[in-house]
Amino acid sequence: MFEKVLIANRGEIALRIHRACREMGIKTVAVHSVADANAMHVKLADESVCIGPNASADSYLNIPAIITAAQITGADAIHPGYGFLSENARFAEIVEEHGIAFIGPTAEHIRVMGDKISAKATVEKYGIPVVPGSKGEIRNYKDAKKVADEIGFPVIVKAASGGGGRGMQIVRSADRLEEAVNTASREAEVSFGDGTVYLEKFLTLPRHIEFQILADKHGNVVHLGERDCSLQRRHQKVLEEAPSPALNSEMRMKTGKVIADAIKAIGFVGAGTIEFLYEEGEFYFIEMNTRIQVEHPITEMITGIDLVREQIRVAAGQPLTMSQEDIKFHGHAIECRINAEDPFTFMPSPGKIKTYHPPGGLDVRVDSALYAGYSIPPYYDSMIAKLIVHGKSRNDCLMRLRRALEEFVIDGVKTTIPLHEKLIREPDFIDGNYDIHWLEHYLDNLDLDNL
Amino acid sequence: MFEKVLIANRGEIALRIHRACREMGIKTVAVHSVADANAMHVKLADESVCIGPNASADSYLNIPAIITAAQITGADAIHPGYGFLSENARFAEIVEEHGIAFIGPTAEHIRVMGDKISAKATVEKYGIPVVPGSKGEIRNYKDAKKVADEIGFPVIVKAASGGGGRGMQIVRSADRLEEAVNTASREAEVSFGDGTVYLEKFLTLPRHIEFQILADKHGNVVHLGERDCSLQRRHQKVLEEAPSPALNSEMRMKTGKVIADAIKAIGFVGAGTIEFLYEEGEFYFIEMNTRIQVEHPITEMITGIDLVREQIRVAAGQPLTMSQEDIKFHGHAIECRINAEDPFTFMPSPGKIKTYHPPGGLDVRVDSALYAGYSIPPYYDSMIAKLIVHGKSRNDCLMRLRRALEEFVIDGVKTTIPLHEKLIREPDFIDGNYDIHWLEHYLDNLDLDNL
Amino acid sequence: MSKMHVDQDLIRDLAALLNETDLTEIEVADGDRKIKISRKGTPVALAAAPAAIVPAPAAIAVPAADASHKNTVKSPMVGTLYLSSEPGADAFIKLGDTVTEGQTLFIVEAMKVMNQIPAPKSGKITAILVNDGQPVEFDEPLVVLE
Amino acid sequence: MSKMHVDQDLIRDLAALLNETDLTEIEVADGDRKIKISRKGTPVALAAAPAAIVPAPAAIAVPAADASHKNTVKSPMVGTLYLSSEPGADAFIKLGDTVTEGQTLFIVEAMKVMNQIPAPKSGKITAILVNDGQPVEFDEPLVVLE
Repeated sequence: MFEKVLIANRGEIALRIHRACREMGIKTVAVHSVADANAMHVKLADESVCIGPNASADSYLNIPAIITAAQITGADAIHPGYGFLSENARFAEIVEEHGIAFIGPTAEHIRVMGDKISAKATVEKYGIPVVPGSKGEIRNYKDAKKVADEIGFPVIVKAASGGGGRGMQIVRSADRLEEAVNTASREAEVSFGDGTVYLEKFLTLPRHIEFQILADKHGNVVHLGERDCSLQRRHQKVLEEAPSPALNSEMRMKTGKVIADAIKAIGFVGAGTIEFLYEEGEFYFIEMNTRIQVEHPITEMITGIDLVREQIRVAAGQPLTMSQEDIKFHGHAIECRINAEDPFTFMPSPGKIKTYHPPGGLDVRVDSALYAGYSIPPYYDSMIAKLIVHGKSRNDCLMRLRRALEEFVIDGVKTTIPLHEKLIREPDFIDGNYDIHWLEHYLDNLDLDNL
Repeated sequence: MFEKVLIANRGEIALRIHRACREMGIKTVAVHSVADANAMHVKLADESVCIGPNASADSYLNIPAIITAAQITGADAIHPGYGFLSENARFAEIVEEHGIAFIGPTAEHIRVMGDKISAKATVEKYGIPVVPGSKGEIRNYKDAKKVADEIGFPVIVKAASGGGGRGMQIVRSADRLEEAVNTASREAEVSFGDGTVYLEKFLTLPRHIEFQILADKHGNVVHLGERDCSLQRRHQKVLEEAPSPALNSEMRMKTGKVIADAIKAIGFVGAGTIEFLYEEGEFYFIEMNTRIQVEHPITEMITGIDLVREQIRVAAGQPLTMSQEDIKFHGHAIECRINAEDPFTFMPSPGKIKTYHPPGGLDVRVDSALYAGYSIPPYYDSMIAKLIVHGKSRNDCLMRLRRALEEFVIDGVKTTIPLHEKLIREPDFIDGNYDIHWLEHYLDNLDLDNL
Repeated sequence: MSKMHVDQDLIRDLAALLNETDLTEIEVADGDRKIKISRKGTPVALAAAPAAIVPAPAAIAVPAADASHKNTVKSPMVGTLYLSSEPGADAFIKLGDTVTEGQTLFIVEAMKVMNQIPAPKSGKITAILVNDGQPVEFDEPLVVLE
Repeated sequence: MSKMHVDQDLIRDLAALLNETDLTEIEVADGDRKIKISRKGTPVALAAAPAAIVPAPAAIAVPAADASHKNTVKSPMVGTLYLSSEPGADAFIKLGDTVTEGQTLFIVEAMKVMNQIPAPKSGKITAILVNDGQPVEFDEPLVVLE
């Protein structure tokens, strides 16, 4: 096992990694920017090194400084957390080249999964469902019609060289297909100098459902069920739950097995997440994240498995502590991401924390690097705490979450706690009846003057 | 289900009860002394009523004031917590007489179990093992020899009218028995005017092991395994763990069944604890507590069952949410009682909390009514927080407990956190190798000048 | 870019208003224009309970005024307060009355027992802080006796 | 991105107004432009980090003295500091030396690259705060140059 792990991150995930190391008897090194000198994980770590100025580019993304810090402190492994350098294949390579273990997958796997096209091709090859569509270019209306009839309407016509929504046409019935193909192709020609278009199934109201996997170096792969992360604002997850209100046990185990088998075939090692859009009983691969995720605690709460611990063990060459049969799902868990923002306008609200009082009691977990007197710097992500609550049933979990939010005191900055308090009282949310557009639509229709 | 529960207690257990009610959609009434006007549960409860001055006798033990508070707020049930009026049969009776539900057993069961002699006779009748000895008085050496040979040495000769250690003789071998019976009888005659003595098995190094039970009004009784509370100072529990390092699964389930069957036969309803001394594979009944206990969270952590919720449900006539087969034990849990005391001299340390920062993260639970700025009043119990930690194994639990204690900040008063940090590093504790005398002996031998 | 428009006289007026009304903060907005001013007196800091832990609406609210008055007579028990011996009878006391030590001021009912609350000293009733039939807490101010 | 437009004169005016009116904070907004000024009196007790969260013994302790000195030259990177160009060679500088702008003071090795640390200005070395072969953090004070 590692003797000393350098934590190449900040905030709550740095603290999460520190805790996992501490509980495994591993020493920790906190590297930090000037602004983070008083951060909680810096205070708690065995050693700390200031690696650069406030800007992430010069500190948390500064590869030479991080490698040097590992060398002068004698760290034998680096945990990249999430964000920053966690999915930077070159960083993983450099770390390994310096004789330090990278707590994550190989650079090669990061690279393959980091590119959307190669990721899709790879997972499809091993049986993971992707969005159906034309195999490459559509040349004419006849081609398009054939594919559309196969996959069913609505479909979306996309420019091969496209982006930013241009050259895209949503087609809801056959009679509009020809016109749409022509329009999209013309737009693509004008915008990108390339009229090539292709066709994909269009998902109108999908959910975002992702599966957690763990894989060791000995060929063992398990899945830990799914998380439903459909509540998003501007592609940022706001609240996540596990299991998904939309899945039953049979679908979970069937899809989980397909995924675990694919991951084994691909040879991936570490903790990973396979993200899908889910609509009408079908999964469609979006991307794979090759790192620990923000919302990993809800999976920990329903499985009792410490994901960061397993991730560290696996990187050190140890086998997973469980097989698929050992994994049992208990109850329901929800995570609220608490940001230092106005809860309804989402204006950032950095500043000094006057009072910090997290809720306690049965089945309530708080992952946060806040403390009273801490100043939230304005240079980084606005997420300052995660409130994770477990219950025997989804309803028990909701009731517990309600009381935990009531008890949570963060004073001195604005936070999104009031948004969560409001959200969990919405009938659609209580019924589990939401998709990836629900939250945006809900926020658009909020009467801000009468909150 | 109840609409509104009056919480006839203070501190962390009042908050615990408030949380359980809140999570069940039940309104809460906090009753409090003048000193507790700013207590956390008073702030969080739906309503609060000041029932008397600082002295417990005039507030938390003031039955007319509590009943009146329930009447003027319209509470339909009273939860007594632990301590104070929780095992006062008369209080239970008065509550029921006023048409209010008492969240606990019947007055009759409280009364029977509140008297050591009737409790022992009752449980023995239904098959729970008690300390073996002479059935009543020993008249002469011959009688004594016969009983001693049956139960084996060491034995203890006790005065029937005795107390305070007088008229007690521990006998380790047969050749000293005659002299001891005579000495004890003479001492008893002199001290109590009654030379009657009896004989019991003497336990040299027992552990304190207790079983948690739950029983509803429909005849369903379950046991939730045991807690090991051997670490005591002056008969006060300091740290508890579940399961006991001394028990295996077979012994747990066998003894648990005997207890559950007895409780069913006795007709007890509610949450209860059967306390035993345990030595060399045998259990010896001490007493039964007919209320929720301080250390109930460790059982919650290994079973996933919310004991206070079940207790409230049962009092409202609802059936238990689980049967014996549903109860599975997961991992290991330890509770550290944190007192506002000097950690080694145990001098009380009431006062104002300057900083309060509880540890967070996976499998760490804090039950505490503290907050920064709160003044711990000098009138009540010194326990101010309970740190409860869970792990997959006892070792995982110990490692996690170590890091959680490191993170815990209570500033402004002295606390017993440093004692716990020291205790969990002791080889005997790490090995689970301790009995009810271990902690006293350990503390007696501490070099206070070199801590 | 155009200059920001700020009405400095308005700020002065608001500051005066802040004084006059003994407030600590005023925030006004008109369309997308906004002014907020504040004046902090003694920093309460965290000595008091965290402000954000909002006290639950106490069932029985203690009137802020007179509560700490040294001439206040407080309730010796929790219960229901009555101003007269029975419904329809005259109140034991009225504002401005002069009472003598030991004279009954109110009755507080607790557990069906009517408890007479006597005047702790002789004096004049300068304020009655409770209403007939109202629940009272222990230590709740009932009357000012000077 | 365009330059931020800040009306410094307006801030000065508001600051004067803050004094004049004895306020502690003024916030004004006009459209999406906003100015907020405040002046805090006595610092609040818990403003600093909780004392009881004891800082871990930092691997690389920053010398308390001189750390904030305006004439201090700080390390521009994390690495291992050397006083001379190679083992056994003379140190680049010694106490009391007068150096000229651009002259090498130390070498900091990071990822096998030797980085020369130049004097940011000419002056006299009045304190050397580091030892040969010592690891240094970003921003760690190395030398006082007056």
